[in-house]
Amino acid sequence: MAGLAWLIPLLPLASWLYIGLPSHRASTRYDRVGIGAVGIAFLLSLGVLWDVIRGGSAAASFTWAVHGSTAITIGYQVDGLTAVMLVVVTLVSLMVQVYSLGYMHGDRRYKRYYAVLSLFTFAMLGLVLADNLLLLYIFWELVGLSSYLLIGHWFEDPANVRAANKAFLTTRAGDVAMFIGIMILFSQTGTFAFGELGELAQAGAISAQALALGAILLFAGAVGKSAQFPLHVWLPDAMAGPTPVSALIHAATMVAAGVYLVGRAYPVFAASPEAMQVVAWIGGITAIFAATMALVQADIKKVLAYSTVSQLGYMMLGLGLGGYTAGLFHLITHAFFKALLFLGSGSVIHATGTQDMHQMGGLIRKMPITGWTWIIGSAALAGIPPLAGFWSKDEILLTAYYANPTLFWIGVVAAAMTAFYITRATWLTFFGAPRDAERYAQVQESPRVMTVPLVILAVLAATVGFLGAPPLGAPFAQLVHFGEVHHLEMTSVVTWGVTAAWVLGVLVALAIYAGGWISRQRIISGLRPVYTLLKNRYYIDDAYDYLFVKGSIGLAYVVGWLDRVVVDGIVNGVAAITRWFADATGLFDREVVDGAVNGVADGVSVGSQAFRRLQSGLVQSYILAMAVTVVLGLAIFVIGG
Amino acid sequence: MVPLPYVLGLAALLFSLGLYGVLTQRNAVRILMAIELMLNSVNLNLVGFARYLEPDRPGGQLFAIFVMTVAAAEVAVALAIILVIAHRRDDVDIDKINLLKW
Amino acid sequence: MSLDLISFIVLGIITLVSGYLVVASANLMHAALFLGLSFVGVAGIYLVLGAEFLAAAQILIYVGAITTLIVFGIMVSNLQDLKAGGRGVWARVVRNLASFRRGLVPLVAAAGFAILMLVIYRQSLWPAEAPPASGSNLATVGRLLFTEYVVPFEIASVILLAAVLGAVALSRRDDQPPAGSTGQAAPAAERKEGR
Amino acid sequence: MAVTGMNFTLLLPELILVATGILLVLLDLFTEQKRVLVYAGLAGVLASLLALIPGFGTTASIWADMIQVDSLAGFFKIVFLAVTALALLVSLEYVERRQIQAGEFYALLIFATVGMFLMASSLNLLVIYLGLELVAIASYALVGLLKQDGRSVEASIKYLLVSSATSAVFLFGISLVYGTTGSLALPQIAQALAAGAASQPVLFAGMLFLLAGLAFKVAAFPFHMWAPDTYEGSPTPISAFLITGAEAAGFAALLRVFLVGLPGLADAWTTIFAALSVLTMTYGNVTAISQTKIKRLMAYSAIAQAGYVLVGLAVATGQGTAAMLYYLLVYAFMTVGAFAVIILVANSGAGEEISDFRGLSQRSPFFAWALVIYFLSLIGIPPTAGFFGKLNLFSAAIAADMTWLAVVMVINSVISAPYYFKVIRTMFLEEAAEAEPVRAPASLTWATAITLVVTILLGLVPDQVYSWVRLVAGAL
Repeated sequence: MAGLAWLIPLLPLASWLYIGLPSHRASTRYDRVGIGAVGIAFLLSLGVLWDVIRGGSAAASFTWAVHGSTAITIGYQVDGLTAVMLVVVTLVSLMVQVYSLGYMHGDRRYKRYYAVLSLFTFAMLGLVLADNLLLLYIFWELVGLSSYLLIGHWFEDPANVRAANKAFLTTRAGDVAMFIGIMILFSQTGTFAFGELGELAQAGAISAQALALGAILLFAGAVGKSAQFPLHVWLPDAMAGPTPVSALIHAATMVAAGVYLVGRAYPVFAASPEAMQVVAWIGGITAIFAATMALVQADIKKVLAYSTVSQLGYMMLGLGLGGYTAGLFHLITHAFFKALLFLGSGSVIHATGTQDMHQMGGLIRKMPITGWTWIIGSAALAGIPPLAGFWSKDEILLTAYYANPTLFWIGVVAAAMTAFYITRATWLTFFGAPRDAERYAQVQESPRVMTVPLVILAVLAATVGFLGAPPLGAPFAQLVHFGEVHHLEMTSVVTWGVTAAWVLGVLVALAIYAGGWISRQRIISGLRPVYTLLKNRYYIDDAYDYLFVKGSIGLAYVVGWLDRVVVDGIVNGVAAITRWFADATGLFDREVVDGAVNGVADGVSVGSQAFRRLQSGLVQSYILAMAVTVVLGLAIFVIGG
Repeated sequence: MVPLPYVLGLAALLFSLGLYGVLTQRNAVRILMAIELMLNSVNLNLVGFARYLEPDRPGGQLFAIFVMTVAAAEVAVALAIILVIAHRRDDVDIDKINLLKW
Repeated sequence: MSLDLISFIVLGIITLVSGYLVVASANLMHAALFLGLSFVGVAGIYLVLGAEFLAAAQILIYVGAITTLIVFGIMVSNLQDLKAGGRGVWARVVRNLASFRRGLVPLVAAAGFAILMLVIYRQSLWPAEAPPASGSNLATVGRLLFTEYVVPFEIASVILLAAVLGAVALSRRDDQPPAGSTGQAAPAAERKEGR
Repeated sequence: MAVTGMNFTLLLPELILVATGILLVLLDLFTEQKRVLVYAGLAGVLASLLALIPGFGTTASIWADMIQVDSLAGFFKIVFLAVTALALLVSLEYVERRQIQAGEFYALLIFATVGMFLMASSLNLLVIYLGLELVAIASYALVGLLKQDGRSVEASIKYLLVSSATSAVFLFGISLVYGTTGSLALPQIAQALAAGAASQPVLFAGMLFLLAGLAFKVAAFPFHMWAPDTYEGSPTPISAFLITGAEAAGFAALLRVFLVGLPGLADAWTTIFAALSVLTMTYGNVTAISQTKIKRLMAYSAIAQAGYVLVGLAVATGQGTAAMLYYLLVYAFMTVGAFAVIILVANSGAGEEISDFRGLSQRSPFFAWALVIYFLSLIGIPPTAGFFGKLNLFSAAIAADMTWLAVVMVINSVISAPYYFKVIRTMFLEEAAEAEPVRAPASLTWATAITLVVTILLGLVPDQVYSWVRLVAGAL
């Protein structure tokens, strides 16, 4: 079965060609083609995984081009990591495509949407299967291109086109560095293949500087793709795309490609302590930095976007500190629960027509399936045992505890924030009173095609963590490991630290947002029946009436004041600090990162305008430029001897 | 016999005269004439060299013949284009021919 | 000073002065005639250098064909010279120098070219004596043209064919000029007739 | 006195082309169906291609050493014939729509091809010069054939004036080289250089002028300024033809003159070529960013691409030459392909602004995606052919210890991405003014399909072709 792995990406490719290329009649069967292709691919992937678990593997390559004395080969390889990734990618893609049947129903560019989804799936699968850097780079660019097309899917709004451009150009900046890194490694070793590169790097055949430089430049590509600090700016904007796309590309697969790259090229990184340090610190900084920003978002997708950035940071943190299995395991679990959360948010957005959580609330009553699957997903994200996120995050923090205490504590704080913001989002969306009655009235549960994927993903988010659970022998680690399978002893510091983090986060969030429970509207509506009763039953109760009415208003007033000053005060106090931090970082984003990007772009375009003006249209100026050049050349020669 | 550097010097002067004309004249026809001056200077070079290098198999002279032929062909096409321009407008001021720029 | 040298100097001066007048004369037709004179001067120099065949070709092709073609072109298209006024060479030179594009920079480029080439020639070694030529130049060149240089000769014929084709294609009036062009062409024609 | 090496068989490809050209002129007189001319032209190109077979693998100097038959010539002839065939294909519809005089148009196109042949297949400066002029004279007319359009005529006169002036400089260079080495044949020139002529200062001047003349042909900075105007003004198929064919011919001549004739001065010219290369690619890419017309954008893109190819001359190694050849081959196909799409859009009634490509992805997905692939190839994104072209040049630069040049190349390919993507964005993310699907004539579809297949194949299986160009470069 593993020998058939090369077939897996070809199915979505065929689907893309079928849907995308000819301008054939308006039929709506495209969706079935796409779903069918990825469905078969998923089954094949399961077979491959089964094969690999039983000890199978496959690799094949052929010579692509002979280059002087070195031959460039391309091919595919199937090992544990590949097999798992194949299953994850095809499964999430399948879920998203099914889900899109409902979500994108009636879209103007429905056909194109499915075409590009197929293209993306093909590219992502190719990326996973590639056995060398060059081939990986090809698919790397291709996923970038399809992401670009999907973010800009609704290009009627110029903001979406801007977001698409921003995503493309920002990641491209990383890609350039990555390409140079690939070339450095290539010029040092004469090969692109991961296997040979890894062996040569481990054997010390590459000079330390070149290795560190190559690995760090390679990592720069991952920084762009995985939205790591400081190239994370594109991912929140990328939420402009359709939500299922966000689930597939900007949560589960493409953004994880950076992590996958580090995992795939791990022997190279592991041979360079400097590069590992860079990976770890970038990951740690990103994890906490993005988490703080997630605290204050009102847009439900933005919360998830920053959360994704933060979680990707976790993975990098794990990898950089030597926790190969831990980092990649978090990649897998995160793919499931974050895809679930995104699809859940999509379901909510689909139902309410807004992304602003302050206009939601209480939705769980109307959308029970969406609500409960969301809760499972958010619990997994928060790291509540025994759900998926708990096991993988635990592993990472355990690694960090032994390797780098500073980063460990950063990780713990970020974990607390994670629990806080996801609880907040959950509360604002699904609990409490509906804040926009008009919307709430129209809300209904999403159709079956949308809820079934949610349920499937929820089951996975709940259970997939056991694959990495030490008590069960951590089967994942048996499959995906670097060097020997090694096991870190659990210590009480980590156990308690992690537990305290999520408990604290959830409780604080509940304390603040469940504070809305005793907010003004709640009391008015709670007391109004009594008031009505009294008014109708006892004519004499004008006094009470007055008292209650005035009293309730007065009480409401007091409570309102309390709400505003005290509760809000606490909230604001906490929020102000985080917001200040977020603002400061946001400012950094806008002014420094964007500024630098724009500055370069502006510089180039000013130069472009200036150069353009040289072309005056006057033919003699052209001849003059040539004559002056030639005469100058002569003069230099004569003067220089 | 004329010393070779004299011939070369004359050719260089003639060439720079032609170049100056090409760079400064506004009338397309006159630019064309200046180009012919440059080509003549090249031919002077070639003939001069041929005389000193290989008087019995003067490759330079033959080259010069071909330069003349090509020049004639070029002038024919150039005048045809200039006529088309002159037909559209009164003059062939090269400064006014600048629709294409930037 | 040998007779050769004297004739070379005289012919050189004729060539240069008439070459200068091609650039500087006020009247386009005069410029064309000076061009012819310059060509004749060059033909004379060819004779001095013992290139009889080339001298004949120069007269035939350059003076006979090219200059005539240019003069004919000027007359047919009724081209006027662009130099407004034409009050003396120096006035124009001064005015031209004031313009950047047509002023000092081209002058420096052109003069720089000549000066640098002369410097380079001085630094190089040249044969002092020309080997004596044997036999008739006319016969040598004629024979070479049809033996060793037969391929270039044929290529030249293709070039001429292409040039004729091109010139014909460009100057042939279309029977039905497309609608867009008449609007622009008509006023020009009217202006010409009015003059 | 007989001519040594009279060999008609090896000259047959050229002879067939000349005959085809004349035949086209005659045919034009007798038929109203101008399509016939294209078919006849294609037949002639095919015949010429077949006539190349006897000369394959042989190296011979024929016709008194005026014509050189070797694998380099063979390689370039195949490129030129491919470009000509594609140019004929994409012209078919264009010429009919714009009422261009078909007989002259096609005949001149064939004659220009003959000129390119001569530039690539001679070791004699005289023949190289004549080839260059044949290309030039045919091109002046071709560029100006859209007579009702003022821009076409303007492009023509500008091209002519700049080209003639440069020709004069080139000739001046030839005369100086001839004067110092006593020969017009490149091998003899190289011998004279090796024997000590290289120390003559005047030879350096000659080299500089030769370089200027040919740098003009390949539109290298600052000899490029004619190119955007000419390519914008000419009939679009001619832009494609000149941008690929004439430029490749210029590079063929550069390779012959500098690698065969002037290796003795390599120290000087490699430096110059490296500088030209950097300036050319940077200028082309930066200026392309602010263009709004598609043909002008392609012109600046062509300038930038010429800059990449010059890297091969700057390193002056066999590997560099092979990389150049590969790139030129790839470049010819992807560029003609891109122009086929441009012609399609222009023929569909829209103009030649970039904004006219709006919504092409809906109006004609096949052509839109084809253009995407050509552009990805031009940027150098794998797995397209352009990637391998760039990779070859890149490794040639690294192998020659010119890493800085390689880095400049990579940076440039980054700068180039935005302007290609501007077009892609226009096609995919902007709504078309009219939703009407674009009707594509068969000739354009064929041209696009062929170039597309080659662009992808040369990226997927570059090896056979690359080992071939290695061989060709070795024969130089």
